[in-house]
Amino acid sequence: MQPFRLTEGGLIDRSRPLHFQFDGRRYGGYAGDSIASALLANGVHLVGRSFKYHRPRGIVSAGVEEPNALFQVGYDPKTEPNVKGTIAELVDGMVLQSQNAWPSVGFDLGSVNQCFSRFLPSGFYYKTFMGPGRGTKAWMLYERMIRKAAGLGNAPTRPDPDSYDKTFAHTDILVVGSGPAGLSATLAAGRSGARVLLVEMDNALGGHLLSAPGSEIDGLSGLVWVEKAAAELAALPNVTVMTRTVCFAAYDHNFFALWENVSDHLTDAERAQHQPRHRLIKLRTGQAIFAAGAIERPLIFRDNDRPGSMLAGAAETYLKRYAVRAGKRAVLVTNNDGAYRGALALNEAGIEIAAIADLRETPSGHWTAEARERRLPILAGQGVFATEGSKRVEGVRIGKIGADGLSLAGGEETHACDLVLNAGGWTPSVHLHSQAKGKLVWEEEGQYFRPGVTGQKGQGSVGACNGTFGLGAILAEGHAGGAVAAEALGRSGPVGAAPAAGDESFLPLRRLWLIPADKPLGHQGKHFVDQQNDVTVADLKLALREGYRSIEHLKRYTTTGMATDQGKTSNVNALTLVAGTLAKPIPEVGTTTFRPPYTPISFGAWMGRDVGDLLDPLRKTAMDPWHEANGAEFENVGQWRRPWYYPQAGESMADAVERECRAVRGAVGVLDASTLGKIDIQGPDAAEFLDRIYTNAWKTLAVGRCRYGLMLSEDGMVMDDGVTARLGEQHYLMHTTSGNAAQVLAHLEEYLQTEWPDLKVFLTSVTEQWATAQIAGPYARDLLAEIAPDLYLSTEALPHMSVTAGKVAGRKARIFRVSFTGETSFEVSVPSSYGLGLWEALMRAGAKYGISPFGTEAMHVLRAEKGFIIVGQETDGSVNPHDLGMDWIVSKTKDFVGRRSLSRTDMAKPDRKQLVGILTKDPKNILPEGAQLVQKDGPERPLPMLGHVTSSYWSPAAERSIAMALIKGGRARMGERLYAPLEGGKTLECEVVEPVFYDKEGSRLRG
Amino acid sequence: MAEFQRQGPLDGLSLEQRAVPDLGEAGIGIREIRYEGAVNLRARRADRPARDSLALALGMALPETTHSARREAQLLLGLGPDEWLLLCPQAEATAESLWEQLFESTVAVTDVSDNYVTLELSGPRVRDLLAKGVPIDLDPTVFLPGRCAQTLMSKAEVLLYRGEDEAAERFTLHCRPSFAQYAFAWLEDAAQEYGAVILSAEVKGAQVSSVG
Amino acid sequence: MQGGQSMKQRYSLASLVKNAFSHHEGWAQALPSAEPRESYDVVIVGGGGHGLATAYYLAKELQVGSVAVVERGWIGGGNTGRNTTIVRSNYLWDQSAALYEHGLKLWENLSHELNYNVMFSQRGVMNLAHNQNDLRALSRRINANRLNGVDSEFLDAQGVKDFCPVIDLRGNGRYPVLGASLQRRGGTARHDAVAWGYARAAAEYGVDIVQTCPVEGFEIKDGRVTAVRTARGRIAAKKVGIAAAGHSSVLAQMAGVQLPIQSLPLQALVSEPVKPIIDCVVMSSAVHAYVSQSDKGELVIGAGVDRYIGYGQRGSIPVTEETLAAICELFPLFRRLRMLRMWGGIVDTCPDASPIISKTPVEGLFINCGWGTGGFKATPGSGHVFAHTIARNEPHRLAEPFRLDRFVTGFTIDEHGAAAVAH
Amino acid sequence: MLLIPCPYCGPRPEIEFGYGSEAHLARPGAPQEMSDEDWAAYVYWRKNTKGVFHERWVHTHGCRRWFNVIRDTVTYEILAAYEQGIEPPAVEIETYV
Repeated sequence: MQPFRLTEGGLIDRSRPLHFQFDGRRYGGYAGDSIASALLANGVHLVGRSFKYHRPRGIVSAGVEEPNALFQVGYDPKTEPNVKGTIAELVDGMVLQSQNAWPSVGFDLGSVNQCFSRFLPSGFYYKTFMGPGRGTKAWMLYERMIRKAAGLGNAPTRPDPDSYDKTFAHTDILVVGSGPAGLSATLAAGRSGARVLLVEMDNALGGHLLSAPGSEIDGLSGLVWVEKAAAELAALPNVTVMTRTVCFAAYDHNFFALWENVSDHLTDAERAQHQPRHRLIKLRTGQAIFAAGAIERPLIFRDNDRPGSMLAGAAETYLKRYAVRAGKRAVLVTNNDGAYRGALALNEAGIEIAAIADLRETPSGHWTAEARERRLPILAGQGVFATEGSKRVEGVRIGKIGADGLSLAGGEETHACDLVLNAGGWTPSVHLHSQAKGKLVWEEEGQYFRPGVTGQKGQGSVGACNGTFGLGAILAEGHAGGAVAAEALGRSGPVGAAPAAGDESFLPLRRLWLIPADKPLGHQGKHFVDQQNDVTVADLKLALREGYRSIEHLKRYTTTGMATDQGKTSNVNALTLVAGTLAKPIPEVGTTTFRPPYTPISFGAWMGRDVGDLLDPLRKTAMDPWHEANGAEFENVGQWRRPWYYPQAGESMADAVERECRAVRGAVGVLDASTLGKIDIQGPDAAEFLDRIYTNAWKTLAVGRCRYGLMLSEDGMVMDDGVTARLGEQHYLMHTTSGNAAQVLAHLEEYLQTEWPDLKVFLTSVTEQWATAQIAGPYARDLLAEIAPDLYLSTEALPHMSVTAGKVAGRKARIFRVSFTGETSFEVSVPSSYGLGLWEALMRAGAKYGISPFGTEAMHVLRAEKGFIIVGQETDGSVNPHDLGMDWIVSKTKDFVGRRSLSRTDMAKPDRKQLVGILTKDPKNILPEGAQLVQKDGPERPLPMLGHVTSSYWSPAAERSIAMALIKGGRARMGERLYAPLEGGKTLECEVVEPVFYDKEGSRLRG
Repeated sequence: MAEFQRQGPLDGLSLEQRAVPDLGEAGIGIREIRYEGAVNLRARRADRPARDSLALALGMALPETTHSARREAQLLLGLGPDEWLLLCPQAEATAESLWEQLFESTVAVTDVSDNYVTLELSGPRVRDLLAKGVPIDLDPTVFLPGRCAQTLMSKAEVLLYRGEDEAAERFTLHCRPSFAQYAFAWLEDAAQEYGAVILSAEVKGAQVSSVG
Repeated sequence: MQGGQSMKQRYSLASLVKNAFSHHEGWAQALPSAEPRESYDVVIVGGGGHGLATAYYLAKELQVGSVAVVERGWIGGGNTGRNTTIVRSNYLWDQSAALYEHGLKLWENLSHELNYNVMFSQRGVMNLAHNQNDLRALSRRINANRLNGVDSEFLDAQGVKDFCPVIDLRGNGRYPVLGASLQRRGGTARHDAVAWGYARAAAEYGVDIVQTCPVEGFEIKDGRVTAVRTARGRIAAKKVGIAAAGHSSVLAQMAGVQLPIQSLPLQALVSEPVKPIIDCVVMSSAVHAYVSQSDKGELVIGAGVDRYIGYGQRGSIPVTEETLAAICELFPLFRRLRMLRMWGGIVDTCPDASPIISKTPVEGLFINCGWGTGGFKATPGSGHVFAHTIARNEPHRLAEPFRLDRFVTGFTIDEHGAAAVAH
Repeated sequence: MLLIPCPYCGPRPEIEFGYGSEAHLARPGAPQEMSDEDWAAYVYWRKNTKGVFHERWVHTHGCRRWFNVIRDTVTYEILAAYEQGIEPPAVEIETYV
């Protein structure tokens, strides 16, 4: 039983009845209903309470501009707050709750705020809540209460089970909106042969024609014409039509963001498997045609927010599209001719029109004339200045409006009614044009902004969003827009003739929106400008008095236009009020920025598939399956995951790391070094290039030998390090740190291409061509010899810092004799598809030597024992080679990137932080990495700090803790006592030492 | 000495066990191309003799960036103004032979066979699938048969190639091995709504090393 | 209209009640708007938070004579009104920590100082760590903060969950939360109110605030600035301070001063309002995401900067996508919420990610710029030390390290800090 | 998302590119002979133009080539793209304050 539903007509499917609940009560609707239309069909107008004053609120519109009809939809975790009932489609079984009301929307305790409303003018919180007392305590106490009261609906409390999607798309011509202008444009553009995408946010094509099906186009009724157009478009293979898709943001270079509602209108059962909920579409187009229509502008009168007060066009939409009567007895208040059409339609459907209060002294126009013919009661020069009733309009007060529009001229009367149709003209939806940085032009006659010069090439607006309101003109403009866009792309196919129709617009209008009442503003009742944020005319006037005069100040101070409807019905009214109050022309007051999105867009769609494992690639090496199968703990290094350590049953991390270290020092260990960056450098000028990139000299390096290199940024700070090998006369292989591989290649290419294009050098990333196992320890050579019997591995044949090529287990391999651990060490690289095989072979052959795999943690300990740095740990972009005590690697005779910066005055000061070793007084204490060191501990703050611990470990070789630190003037402090005051109050005493803790002579790694 | 079984990053997914013989009703088919050889080739743009020698050695004119050339089983992709990728069955031997022929020229020849994992994507929804992550226009009238592009697929760098067979709508996608698991997971996830099947892998190179 | 006269109206609950009974018609002008005079002792270019604060302290504490602020648009309309309102002082380097902590101390009494509620809410700021390198950097910063007298503590993963229950610690494994630093004294403030409060208070001390007055050039005689040329005429000035984030280079160029600045777009966005769900500030620099919830109920989310120079106050879509993907991953509950509004600002970034508060090669011309994404939190501190620098013609002790010539001598203060990953 | 005309690969979306800021800054030939001020100017001082700006981009995820672009930093409109090492084409200069 839907008491306000007509028995026939409308675009609903009466064969598909749906059921839903609102605030615990069950109702019925039909497929094709919006939430709002279904509620109205059941006579429900009171749908929520307002944000600040908790005033009862009803459905105002039938579209995205809706300020009031917001619902909490569904159950946790699929619940969704702030759903606009005017655009959300009714789904069978839907569960709706009103917002901002407790215990119920009918009896809401929060409505007590209305009694205090006089104390809550806009911006009141800037003036109060500061004390008592200094500091922020008092405010935070008030804030707690304010926060509880604020907010609209509730977020889910459990993770969202739905999935979302994103896609790129490309087209030649984008048409936004499928009203008469958009359809006409799409037909013309589509016929030309160009690729066209038409997007419509509604679930059906037609736009305004869905609400005004009686319009006649090319001799057909509006809806029949839409059907015919849709059929023609469907037959064109170059045209794509998408409904339930809103173009919500214009970016640069004709790039647009679209949001497709894929399945919100479906029940769980109707939804196909794996169907996402929403899809973000990132579209590039050659040309864009905006045909977004217009939004009806409300008039402002006292208590204009009472349920039952509705935009006139919305009432027409509910009637024609949804076959719903929004009331029984209506009063229309208008300042223009266009709104009469709705009144006529309502009247025809059996709704009594109690009065038409027309602000115009001499109402005229196409529809006005028809209303006269039909003998509707027109009250010329009169306006509704107040509503009466409590939770629903019960009547309106109508009076004569003075010629100045600022006061009543008597004749006040009360008219009983349950529906007020509010009509203040139309505002073009210029959002996309404006987002794309197009200019706006103020149109005096219709009192609206319309698009001026576009901000980007290949864009245009047609139809109502361009300020064109007669149907015939709209169709013609749309057609021309489509044809022009096609032509701009060089599409010459015939575009056909423009559709024809009559040309009535909503004009003429009287330029009056704030209807004067019988009491001064703010003295009785409220005149709302922004219903959702509870901003009144008095609030705006107060803000202006207080000096918040820029329209942006006014918005921010009063919050007008900042609600979830983004000011679609309030912004122009606010502007008009400001201009009137300041006695300035509107263009001088300015317009507010149209910020994207056009309508709120789910975060889920922005996320799309970039969730879980797909958030960011996790890069794995060829040997990774072995690490995983053998219980490695991993750490993430940039995008790579690397084995951190390999715990055996019952082992702690410290145990495992110690065991791995001992294996390397005493037997043999193997590390997966595949993640190290590898750059293949070829060409006759390769050595010269390396000379310019690295701090040290390269031309002298013999073929078959390796050299350690340090690379600086142009500011003289250490950027990367690594070993580079000379593979041939004109052929080098550079190793970089794992995390910096891409950055280093980019750095090299930048200098090569932009600074030294004359150098004949080619760079190729081969990081992933090779998988690398680092074999380290006293038995490293024996182990390698087993799987590479053909290789000469003696120190004479392959000394420390040399390279050879050969076969390892039958495959082409490269063997580098380098060491980062201080032990005899070989890095064996094979093509990466053989990496796992190599690793497994090493583990098998190494069993008899007591082999252990070792992870990054043991590697860190081993290198720290030797005093080797790790870029990114001992350095942080503020450390130069001198600071690291690495002057030995800095050439004094050639230029290289960053050299000049090293001689700046602050770069060589003795009090710069320098790398030193640190030993705790108690060898068992391990300093936390990141601990700060001071000369003298004390309670004062700030306490002067000398520097921080960069690396710190338990050293199995030294059998004590060891650390490295960057300390002010560190090298001059050898032997000094320092202190590390730790979190929790403990302070560790320590001593500054040389940063080498093991095999200072380096005999082991050369052995 | 034991043999080395070659391993790819997708081997842990047991794709062969899931493989079906043909596309059937599915919207997407994903096939791994295993162990195709690849050789990266470089010659400076201004170095006319080097380019001529390279073209001569290859027996193909050097294609412009994003274009390709084919000679029997060898496919040459234009990666940049001075860079090409030769896809071929015997990369190591081919690279060595090219190197010998071009010894006098200022070129670079680098065997990068293991630098890529290759997937072949087919099926009626293949463009829709790729569009979810690839930002360039793949419309059949824009991305023509035989064209290639180095671009992104979501967060992975890919080299995309559209097969010469216009009707087949087949794309090959090359990515770095360490990104292969990500790329595959991404493709499977994105393809779910179209229905995706795994097709039997095509093996283009040796699976096992010769015994030492 | 001259501000000043009727301004001595104190804001309090009592004044609110009193005005309620006169329909709020008795409120005095809070935001003054002055016509420019012919000359001032000091002209501040830029009517954002930093410029207004500078003028306020110049007039209130330093008695420099006449002061004007000239603003090309409306006050607070640049980055002051476009940021994500985070206030904290837990910076790594001593110099930065001292500067921002100075600011934080001023924040704590700012509402009282200005008699304008700037809503500074010390709800706590967490910086998340997602890997070992993050943890190491966190520990270093926390230790430095503590010894510098900046409150800072380490939270392990469970501590993070306790402090902010809606975080998904696992981040589905890809970005697990391993710990966080927490500065309890950090929080958020109402950004617009800061500009308005400083403007109202500065005007009380006689500062002229001139809006819609773009600067077109400077007059420089014998290496000394003598006047500012504006669209509303010439204004003679003994000293000029530039605090015009987003246009620092453009203005400096007019005086022939070169800067190491790049102006990049920075995007931010808010969700629709919902009931309280997150009661602190969460920052993750690894995934470029910053989130808090405003008193109105909107989630306020900051993104990373776009990489290219842009004066268009707008950025590109990938930045937003990446930020929201990270947010949805850390907070899976947020996926069903909706973005209400997004916008861009222009941030002036220095190569070392630290600001410049400095004299310039032009005598009498001072510059305050290069705050990158971190300017809002510094507003009171920045204004305070800049005012001293201008008034005394020598750098304030805390501003000294942030001089322009540090790029010549090499004393850069690299707050990118231990962000690098290697090995 | 900007559409950047790579001189080699054609127009491609911004996400494929890296940014290199001011173009036509040649690295000095003899840095050691420069004053600290001149060196700082090379390393740090940047034009940061509001308006028509000559800048460098690199096709990071494409052909990896660097090239120059003339772009209006206010409208973001790209007026020209050209290869490294050649003179910039003439374009109309829009100025902003």
